[in-house]
Amino acid sequence: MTPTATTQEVRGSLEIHYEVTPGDRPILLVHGFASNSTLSWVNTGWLTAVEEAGRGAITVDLRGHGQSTHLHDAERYSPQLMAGDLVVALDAAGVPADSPVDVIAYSMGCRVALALAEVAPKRVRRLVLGGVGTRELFAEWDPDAAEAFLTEGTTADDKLMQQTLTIAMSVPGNDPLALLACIRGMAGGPVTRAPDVPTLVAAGERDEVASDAEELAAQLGAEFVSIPKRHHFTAVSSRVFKQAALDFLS
Amino acid sequence: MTMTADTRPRTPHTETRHLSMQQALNLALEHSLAADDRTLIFGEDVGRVGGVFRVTDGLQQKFGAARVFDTPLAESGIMGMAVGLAMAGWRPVPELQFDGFSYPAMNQVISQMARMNNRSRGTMPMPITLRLPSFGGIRAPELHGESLESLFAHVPGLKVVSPSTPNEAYHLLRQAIADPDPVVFMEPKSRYWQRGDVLLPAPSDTESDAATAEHETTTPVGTSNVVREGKHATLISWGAMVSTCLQVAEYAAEDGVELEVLDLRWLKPIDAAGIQASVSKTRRAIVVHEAPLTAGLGGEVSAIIMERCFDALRAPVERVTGFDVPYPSGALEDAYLPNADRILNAVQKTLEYRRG
Amino acid sequence: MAPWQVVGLSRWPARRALRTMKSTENSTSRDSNPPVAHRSFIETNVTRNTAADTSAASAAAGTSAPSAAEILPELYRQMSIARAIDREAVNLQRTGALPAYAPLIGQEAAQVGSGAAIDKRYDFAFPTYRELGVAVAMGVDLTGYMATHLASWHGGLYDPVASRFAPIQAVVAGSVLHAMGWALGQKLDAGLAPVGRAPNEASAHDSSNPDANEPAATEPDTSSAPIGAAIAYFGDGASSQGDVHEAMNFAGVYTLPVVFFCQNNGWAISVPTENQVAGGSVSARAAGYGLPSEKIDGNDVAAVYEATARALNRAHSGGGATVIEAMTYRVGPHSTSDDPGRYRSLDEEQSWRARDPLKLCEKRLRDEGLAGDEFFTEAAAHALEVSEQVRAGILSQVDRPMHELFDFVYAEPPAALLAQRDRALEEIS
Amino acid sequence: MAEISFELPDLGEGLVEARVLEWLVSIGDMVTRGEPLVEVETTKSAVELPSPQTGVVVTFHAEEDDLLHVGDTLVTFEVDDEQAGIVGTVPKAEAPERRVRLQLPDD
Repeated sequence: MTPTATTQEVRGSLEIHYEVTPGDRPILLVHGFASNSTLSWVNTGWLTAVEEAGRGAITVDLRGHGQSTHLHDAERYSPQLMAGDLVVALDAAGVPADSPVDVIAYSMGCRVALALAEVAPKRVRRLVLGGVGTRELFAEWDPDAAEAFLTEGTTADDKLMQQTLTIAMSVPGNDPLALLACIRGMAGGPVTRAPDVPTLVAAGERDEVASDAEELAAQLGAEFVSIPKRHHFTAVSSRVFKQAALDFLS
Repeated sequence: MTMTADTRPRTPHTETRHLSMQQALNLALEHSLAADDRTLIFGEDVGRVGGVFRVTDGLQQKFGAARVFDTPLAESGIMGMAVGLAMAGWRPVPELQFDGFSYPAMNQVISQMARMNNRSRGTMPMPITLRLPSFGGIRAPELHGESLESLFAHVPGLKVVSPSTPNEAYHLLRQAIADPDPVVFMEPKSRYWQRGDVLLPAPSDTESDAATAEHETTTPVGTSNVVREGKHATLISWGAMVSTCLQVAEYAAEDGVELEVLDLRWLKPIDAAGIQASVSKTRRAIVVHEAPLTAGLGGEVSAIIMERCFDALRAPVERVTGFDVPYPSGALEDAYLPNADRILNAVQKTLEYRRG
Repeated sequence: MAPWQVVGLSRWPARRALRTMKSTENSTSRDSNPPVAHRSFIETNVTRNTAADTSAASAAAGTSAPSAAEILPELYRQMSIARAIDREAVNLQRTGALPAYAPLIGQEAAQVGSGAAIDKRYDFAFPTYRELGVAVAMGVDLTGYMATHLASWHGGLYDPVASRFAPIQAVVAGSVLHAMGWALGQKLDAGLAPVGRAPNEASAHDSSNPDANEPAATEPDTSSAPIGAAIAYFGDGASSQGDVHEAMNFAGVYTLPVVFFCQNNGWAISVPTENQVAGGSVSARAAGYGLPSEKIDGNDVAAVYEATARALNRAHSGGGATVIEAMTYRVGPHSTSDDPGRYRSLDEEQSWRARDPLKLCEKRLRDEGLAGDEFFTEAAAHALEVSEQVRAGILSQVDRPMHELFDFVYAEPPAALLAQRDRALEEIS
Repeated sequence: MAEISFELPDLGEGLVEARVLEWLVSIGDMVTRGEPLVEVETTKSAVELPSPQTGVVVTFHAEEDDLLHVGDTLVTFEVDDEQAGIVGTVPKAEAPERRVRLQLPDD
């Protein structure tokens, strides 16, 4: 079944895959590291929930992920570059430049969403950031250890990194070289500037990656909701997260 | 609805199970498939999903898709294929999903299946059992509640039978399948879920034809069954109407009137002797059927009674039937179907009748 | 225990669950007289949206029928209404108000698209029991239509002649031969013989002339009104019936103005199309009868509308019959008491949700700027309102009086039947 | 009424087990086939599973946080299997009401 609106927006040798679910005031959904639209937004029941709320949806596979091009050079990965991809996808999906969209992002996707609010503030109405804290994970990782693990499988001392990379490699279609380039390219200073759009931060109660999500919310002047009993990988599909996000955006 | 257990002498059986008619039919089909590997079951939705009434449930899984299989949606095709299979030495048990769907198959049923043995001078018998969910009572769409016994009974070469209880359903279906001639097996769909005691032959018998052959001697084709003894009048019916008549007999007993209830079972050949025996005793007769009055089987039964019991009769035969109208939609079913009051009225007419 | 085949979740293609209309609580005010829910809606709305008459006849009279693009918003509204009423009927069955119901969900485009192309001044539709969408598009009284599912009257309680929509047909392929016969009736009214070169000329069978039996194309007479066309609805299951083959052959021999519209929805209760249609295509068989055919995407309402209009125009101008096979999918069960879990996978059902006819139409409307958010919100609200009117109409239906058992059996009932009726009424009261 | 049970389905990519995160319906709910039923966590991600059956939920064979292997029984539905041939309704087995009385003749 081909999605209804695959497009190839060629930026250099880069193709960004996006899909549109028709509906009122479509919501832009941005997945996280080593994931893709299907894994993050379909299998978790998000598309069903968005439709139940009578809204449309636009899902984008970030560069290096899913069905978009798997670039291997690190300097082509940064929150701003990926935010540019989102703008291209919004235009291709026919979203008028003067009607801002609500955005829901998860984990690494949040940094892209924040960059979008910075790069193209007029395109963003409201922001929901899930599974993210003040810590910038990639900056804490030793890229060479990551490379060693990904290419030769040598165990890394950073257990959280190893666990994340193990899961990353179990997702079919993921390309280790692209993920490595993404880690290197995205590693950068933590984002502190508050977006001038209403924002909600949400994180699983047991999410180590986003353990200080509440503090991030404070820094951004955003609302905060904690998702009970969930950690980084299980918070995505939680009904509490969906309800909070969709209420915040309605 | 109280069901009296079958009182007739049965073949020596080893097991009684309390089953619904649908389950009894399912078991009869299973035992028939096991007893003779030339037996086939086919029709619309009978294989994979076990039939829209679940009568063939599980049989394809047990016996495979070469013995139990679905057909395209074409009734004439199904019956014509059955004739061809029988000519090739198979024992087909086709299902036409609903009574009203048999009309497109009438050409194959009447001009082919019913006559092939005759046309071939006995060299090509038609051991086909046409299973047909029949009669009304389930508020179904049009042409899903027809009573066609008089159409089929009028055709030379066909045998027609209808079971009124789960036990009858088991034994009559086994008997129909074992019969070398084409049998139209009219299942009263409004009674599919009615439960009753079924007397099952010994498991070992199911593999051999013994069970069926032995069964043959006790209740040969064409024998009726007195399901309730009585003396003031006889209610004659078949299929779904038998339990209605039993209920009427219970009501009558409250007024001191003892009604005999005769289940015809076979509508071709009709048990004229059985009718004669009962009506000669009670000297009054009421025939009850769902089919419309005019040219319904009630006419045939009345003629038999007139011919054989003329002098014994103390009143004309009454017929309580459907009206001469197309079978109605659900909302008007209860007004159409013979009910207790209409039958009781007819009984009272026979009781009050004085010769002019 | 039925295995739950959800295979390869990550490749699970179910991207867009059906837009589920919220059916609001039953409106408290119960209309005393059942509203004629829908008829007026069509007349006002169709004319409001499109200046040109939607009838295909205007094609024959010079002004072309509106293109699909012109009435696409209207087609979307009608599909939303069909879906809303369909959902309401399923709810009514669940609550016991209807004995059973055969949902059309998934086939809205095939039905509304073809129904909208019908010109009620000249044409006539021959439905089965699942053509609610055609009834919506043709402005049939929907409360009267639903009466068949309420089991109050087999054929429905609408006026078939006025609606140009034959009584509901419970027999599979039961009305395909009727459509062919009705079409011959139109041809004869146009002064043409069934088989023949020119109007009224005796078709002497000249055996010496080799092509004598070649049925010459009757010269289309476009000066006067078009020849009315019949459209016969049937499914992939019904295509196995002998009637369908006979009807197509007759239509070929007589060059009749009939459209054989097959909704190939993939299933006949539990039997998939591959076990029903030898050769895999109903439309391919048309060639065997010398008829043109089209196999179209039955979920693209515009494509359905245009293909049906083409076929009706050909019929109107004397060009004869056409077979259309609209490929669609029966998303719901065969009827409310059927359990698809026994014969097909959830994966297959959900994969078709990505081809939802309303979603596809919405996407095109938005992409071409033909409709925006307020249109869709209004369309959903209006669909809900119509479905609630139909619901109220159904719930206020009173059972047919007993004498109606007898009233319509004959046009001129014999005395014996009237006597039988009188006795029965007396005995029952 | 019949009970139909379903196992934890094959979740693809060789996944053999999952942990129940949250039931999205409660016992006694009438659920339609395709509606969200339960959230489970695999080693890879959280997944929302649709109901494979229309019917009333009668038993959860796993509580939240329980670990299940593919093929373990997960849920049981109660389904009205006394289907009246797809298109009708099962008649209620109650005795027909009666108004007419009988009177035996005196002779």
